[in-house]
Amino acid sequence: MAQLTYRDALNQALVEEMERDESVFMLGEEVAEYDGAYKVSKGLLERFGDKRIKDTPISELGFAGLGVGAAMVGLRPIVEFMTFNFSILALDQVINSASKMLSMSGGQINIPLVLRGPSGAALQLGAQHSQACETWYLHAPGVKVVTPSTPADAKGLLKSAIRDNDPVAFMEGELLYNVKGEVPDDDDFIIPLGVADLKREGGDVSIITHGSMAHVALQAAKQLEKEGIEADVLDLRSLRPLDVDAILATVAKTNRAIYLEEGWPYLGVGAQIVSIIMEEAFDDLDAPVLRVTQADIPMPYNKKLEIWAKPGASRVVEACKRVLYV
Amino acid sequence: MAQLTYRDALNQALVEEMERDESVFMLGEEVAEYDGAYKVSKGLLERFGDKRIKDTPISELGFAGLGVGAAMVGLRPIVEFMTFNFSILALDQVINSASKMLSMSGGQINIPLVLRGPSGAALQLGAQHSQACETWYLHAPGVKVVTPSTPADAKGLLKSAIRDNDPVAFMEGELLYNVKGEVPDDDDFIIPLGVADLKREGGDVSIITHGSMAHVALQAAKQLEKEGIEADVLDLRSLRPLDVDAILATVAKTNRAIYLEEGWPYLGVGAQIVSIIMEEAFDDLDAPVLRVTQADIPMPYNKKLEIWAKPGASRVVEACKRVLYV
Amino acid sequence: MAETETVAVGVVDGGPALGGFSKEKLVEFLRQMLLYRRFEEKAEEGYAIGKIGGFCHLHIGQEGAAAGCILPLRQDDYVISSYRSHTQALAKGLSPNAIMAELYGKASGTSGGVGGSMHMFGPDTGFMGGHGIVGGQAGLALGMAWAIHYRGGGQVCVCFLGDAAVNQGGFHESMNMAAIWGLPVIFVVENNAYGMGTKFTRMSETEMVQKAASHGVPATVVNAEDVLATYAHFDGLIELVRQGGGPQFVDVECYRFKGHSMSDPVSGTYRSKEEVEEWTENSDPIKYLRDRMFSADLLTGEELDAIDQEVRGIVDAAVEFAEVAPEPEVETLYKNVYSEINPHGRLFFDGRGQ
Amino acid sequence: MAETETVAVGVVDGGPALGGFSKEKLVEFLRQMLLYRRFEEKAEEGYAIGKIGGFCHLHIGQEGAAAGCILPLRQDDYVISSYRSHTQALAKGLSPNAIMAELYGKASGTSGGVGGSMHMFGPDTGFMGGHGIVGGQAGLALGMAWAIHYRGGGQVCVCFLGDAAVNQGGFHESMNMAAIWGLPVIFVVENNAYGMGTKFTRMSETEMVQKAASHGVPATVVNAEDVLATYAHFDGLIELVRQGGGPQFVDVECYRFKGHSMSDPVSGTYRSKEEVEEWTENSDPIKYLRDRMFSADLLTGEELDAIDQEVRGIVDAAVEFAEVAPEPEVETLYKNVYSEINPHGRLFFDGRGQ
Ligand SMILES: Cc1ncc(C[n+]2csc(CCOP(=O)(O)OP(=O)(O)O)c2C)c(N)n1
Ligand SMILES: Cc1ncc(C[n+]2csc(CCOP(=O)(O)OP(=O)(O)O)c2C)c(N)n1
Ligand SMILES: [Mg+2]
Ligand SMILES: [Mg+2]
Repeated sequence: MAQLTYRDALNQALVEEMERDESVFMLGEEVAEYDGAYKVSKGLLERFGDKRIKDTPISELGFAGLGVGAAMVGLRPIVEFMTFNFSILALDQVINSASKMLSMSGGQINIPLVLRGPSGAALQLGAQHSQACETWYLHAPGVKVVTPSTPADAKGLLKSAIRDNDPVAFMEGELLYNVKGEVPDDDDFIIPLGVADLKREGGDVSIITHGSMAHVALQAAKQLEKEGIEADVLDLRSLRPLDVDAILATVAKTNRAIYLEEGWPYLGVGAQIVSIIMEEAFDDLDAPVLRVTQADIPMPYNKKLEIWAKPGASRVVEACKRVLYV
Repeated sequence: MAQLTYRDALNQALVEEMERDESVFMLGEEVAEYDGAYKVSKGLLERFGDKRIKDTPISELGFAGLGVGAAMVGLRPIVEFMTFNFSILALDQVINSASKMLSMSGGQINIPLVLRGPSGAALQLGAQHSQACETWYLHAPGVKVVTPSTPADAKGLLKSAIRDNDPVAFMEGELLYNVKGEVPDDDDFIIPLGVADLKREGGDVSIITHGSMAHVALQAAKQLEKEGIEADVLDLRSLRPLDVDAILATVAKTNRAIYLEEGWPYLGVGAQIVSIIMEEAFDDLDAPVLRVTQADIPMPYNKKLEIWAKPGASRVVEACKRVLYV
Repeated sequence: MAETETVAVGVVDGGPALGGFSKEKLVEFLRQMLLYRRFEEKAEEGYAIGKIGGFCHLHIGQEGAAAGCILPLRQDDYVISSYRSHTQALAKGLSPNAIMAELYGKASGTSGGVGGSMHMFGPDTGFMGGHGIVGGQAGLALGMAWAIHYRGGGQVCVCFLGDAAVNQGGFHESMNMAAIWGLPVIFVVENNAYGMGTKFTRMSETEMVQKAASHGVPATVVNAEDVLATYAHFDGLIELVRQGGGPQFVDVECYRFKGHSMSDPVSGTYRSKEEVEEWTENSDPIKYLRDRMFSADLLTGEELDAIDQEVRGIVDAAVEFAEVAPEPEVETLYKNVYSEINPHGRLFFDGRGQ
Repeated sequence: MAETETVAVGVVDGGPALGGFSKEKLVEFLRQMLLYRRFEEKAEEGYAIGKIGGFCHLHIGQEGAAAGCILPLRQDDYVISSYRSHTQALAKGLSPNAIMAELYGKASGTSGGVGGSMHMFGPDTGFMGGHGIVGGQAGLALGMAWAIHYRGGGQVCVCFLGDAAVNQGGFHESMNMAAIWGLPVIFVVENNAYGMGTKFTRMSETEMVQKAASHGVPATVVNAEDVLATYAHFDGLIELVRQGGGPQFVDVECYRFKGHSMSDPVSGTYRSKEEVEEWTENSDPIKYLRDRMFSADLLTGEELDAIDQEVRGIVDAAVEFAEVAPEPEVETLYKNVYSEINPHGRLFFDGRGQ
């Protein structure tokens, strides 16, 4: 196994899938000549030429529409949003075209499309550039949503997403690109969508999470360990399809759970997970399931306030203790 | 008290508030010469002239931006979306401008803006025209969301929304415009945002809901009554601010609750309500809180399928019985 | 009203002709437009008696556009349109039966009864749908044109839009990208002068061809009352685009004889009865062609009747087909949300689709 | 490079002048642009040492635009801009102290330390913010211009955009509405030829003035290397707009001497070192004015040094102010999400803001 950064793992996935299938191409702002704003597409222009890696104007709605249209007739476009914050401009084509096309057409036209880019806050980018965008993509049926937390997950899941025949919103962590980890060398290493990953085992409490927060969850679990509390850390990896079995299994084991996420609380992902646990595992619960989220405010620029507003390990520890009544 | 349709109640609210405050104006597609696609603005052009009631081109993003910009410098715009389905095109100006302006500017620039129009399914309009749009507007802090179910609520809440100093998404029921009800004659009749309305009292089970589904909830309650089951029907009326006290009170009384809504389940409003009950009233619950929602599919055109896909009274009755274990 | 001068009487392939078209071709144009007209009339009827529901937008009066623009296309060319698309679907070769069945919400409809009037699809014939968000199809057309360009085929993509759609930002973004990448797409505005109750000229200071041209997309105007001129115009443009000439924009002038949708009165607040009557009388593309053919002795009253009988028969049969066609099953709904049900994880969250 | 011919030496108000401007005015232009330059240099320094974070976009090289366009405005006129807006905020009268404090994230900053470089606000001076979504401010400017029109005041709204923003659909929608309603807004593109690493000409087949004009908005070009020409141009346009002449569009040519933001190298993948050097050497608006004033005997080396000393003093003081300014309090965050906390119901759902 190779040690790779999350960025390079994504890059490998792109290269391998573009080699594998000529109908795969990628477009977006600065993806070609500039190698990508976050350098995820480094070297692709040289390797694949400017038909398969295409720089676009700043026209999110238009080029997302291009992706959907190209997918309607059988190509497998990858649309990079420089960050998902800007994709709100394109949401109409996601919600009203991509997610409904197969259904509206009576099953005739599927949309094998990947929409990818960083989502969530980086460092001090302020209110308009620091949003976790899962909710916008999860509410309407017809789109799949994937949020890898490690280099291996990034590679294995991106390859799955590209091969998937439906629209997949693939949300990367803006702060994860430099994170390193082991990635299997196998050219055909893929991770199926819909399988959660128990990133740590412990029997006392379940920390369920997704995306970059998996790292915060593991930090919190370490702190809890010092106090003799063993936490399961369940990284959902894919939010639709959602590994409900894995959620129910960890809850059945620990009887106490919290949901940790990067975004806002009102209709954050955790609200759905809590509801599922309520509906399907009520009797397993020894305590209410609590949520740890971003503060319910637009992200502030000031460094200290930003740290305060983001969900950190100490708040996770605190929530775990609350559901353990200690 | 006068018997008014929901449409006329909204019309009265508009007239009264425009009379009251010169800084109030309304724009949108077909609002002026055509009296509004759903005739909510009937007669306003004649009464207020074409500066205060303005027809726009089909440019949702642009004219929503106009609303936000005009509000930045002190006007009180009302932006009509012909339906909220089309407002996804404008969502960027709602999420990235309106909801964050006060915060980003350090408290200097507030946005007294109303975004209104019908939301949710009417009859056989198919996938792109039949969406309940609450979730898109609720996730980000900075916007208020109001969903009146009766003519009186429509009038009283719209007047409050117009006087409110923050952005308010005011979602009307496309199928409610012809519904009649008593509306107080008082020119200054207003209903404050954030107060739920217990539309029916009963001690056995709580049906919590909002918007047009309040009528379905009342129907279900009638059916339950025949079987000797008495339901509280709590109409939230406003989803942000949210009357959490009223939710907790009905749950404390009945110990059993369901959430009924028009939209999809994954991160539908109910997910948040269930989470709040989980977090704050876990010990009150004798059964899990269940949700009744639209089928998790794009809305079909076919009449029978559409009826099947929409949440109806019989499914509410069934859910109530499930939480009552009968 | 179209200029009559554009239609020259002459001889083609040894036979009498009009505007360079043989009698056979002329009859086909007439037959097509009559089929569209009769079909839409039946749809109107079906709506009136409650067999058809939802929003239903007719093409009556605008038949010259679909015929003139789509008939010169190849089967493997793509056409995409708005919620107003019955006649375009017919022109591109979808069966009247399937279209009517779709209006009736039946399983044998073009979209299995799930799409309705606004969402007809026939990918096998290159008809890529009926779309309900004004201007949304411009982005999709861009993508289909991109795919043609990407694969190097000689296909063309035609995107129908209403006149009001040129005020949508996404339209401009799409025009710009089509221009910079030289994509094989023709943006066709069926310019019926109104977007619902709003006259185009109230919402634009300039002509729409100016806006298109400003992105570097060559833009022309044609009047669809004259299907011959319209056909000839598109025939030329399509060839140009097919040869790699890049995108085109066409402002196709026409007039909608009916209300915007079935719930909108034909005349009233935004246009007078007189205005509608004037257009209906004097700018009917079917009458226009019929009269030209009569004067050129290329059509007799009997021939016309026979054609009309034939298309009426087709439309009646479509109604019969739709009447008896089966309703779609609930189960199909969940099959058509995702094409790929991943082996792991849950995709539906209502407890009904598992 | 600007044409030197546009600057004519002459006499104004009895004194020597250049391009019709008195010495006093010329010194003010020079002083302003030097202030912008020194301010941005300090911001660059502050970023390098970690006092400033996030994205930080500088105006170095583009000073002629803010000076030429904003100085002719009245205090009650509105200016709105993108994430690249430090010098526009300075020009509109925000204090250097508050701007620097904002960059430092301090409570005395223009936005209480919550906005940062991209979100400066000064409604008291008519500076309506720094906005981060490319093109988003066009819609907001439209609304402010609407408000002016609605109230009947004689104000003007100026909307700064980058060249890449003209490819956003919302920009076109806004231009169209400004045109049909004749609103008092000037869309000003600071055309530095690149949107991040993308040259404008790669993403547009046509000149941007063509696109603006296609909506019915009169469109002109001016070169901001020459602040005098730029000022004169805007002074005239602003008056025109103020008198009710409707919207205007101006393509203001300039060049960015630094990287797109602090994380983008000055040259490299998308432009060569030579290109940047050529522009920096030969198209610096400050050098340009300085040299013209020297040649016209309207400035001495000592005078220039004195001005530079003065503005350096202002900027140093701003840094000192920012250094010692207090950090914002957590409590203010929740106060500024809603201006009206309704007496009933809950607005925040994280359990921390109640
Ligand atoms: C984005 C969006 N906004 C509004 C509507 C509602 N609407 C449907 S059709 C229409 C008028 C469109 O007019 P035009 O483009 O001229 O096409 P026509 O109906 O005349 O064929 C409007 C406003 C919509 N479907 N989509
Ligand atoms: C909608 C949107 N898409 C993408 C971005 C990322 N982005 C920030 S600045 C920029 C380039 C803008 O260039 P231009 O408009 O020329 O302005 P300049 O930076 O040159 O002043 C991009 C792509 C964004 N902020 N908003
Ligand atoms: Mg029209
Ligand atoms: Mg630029």
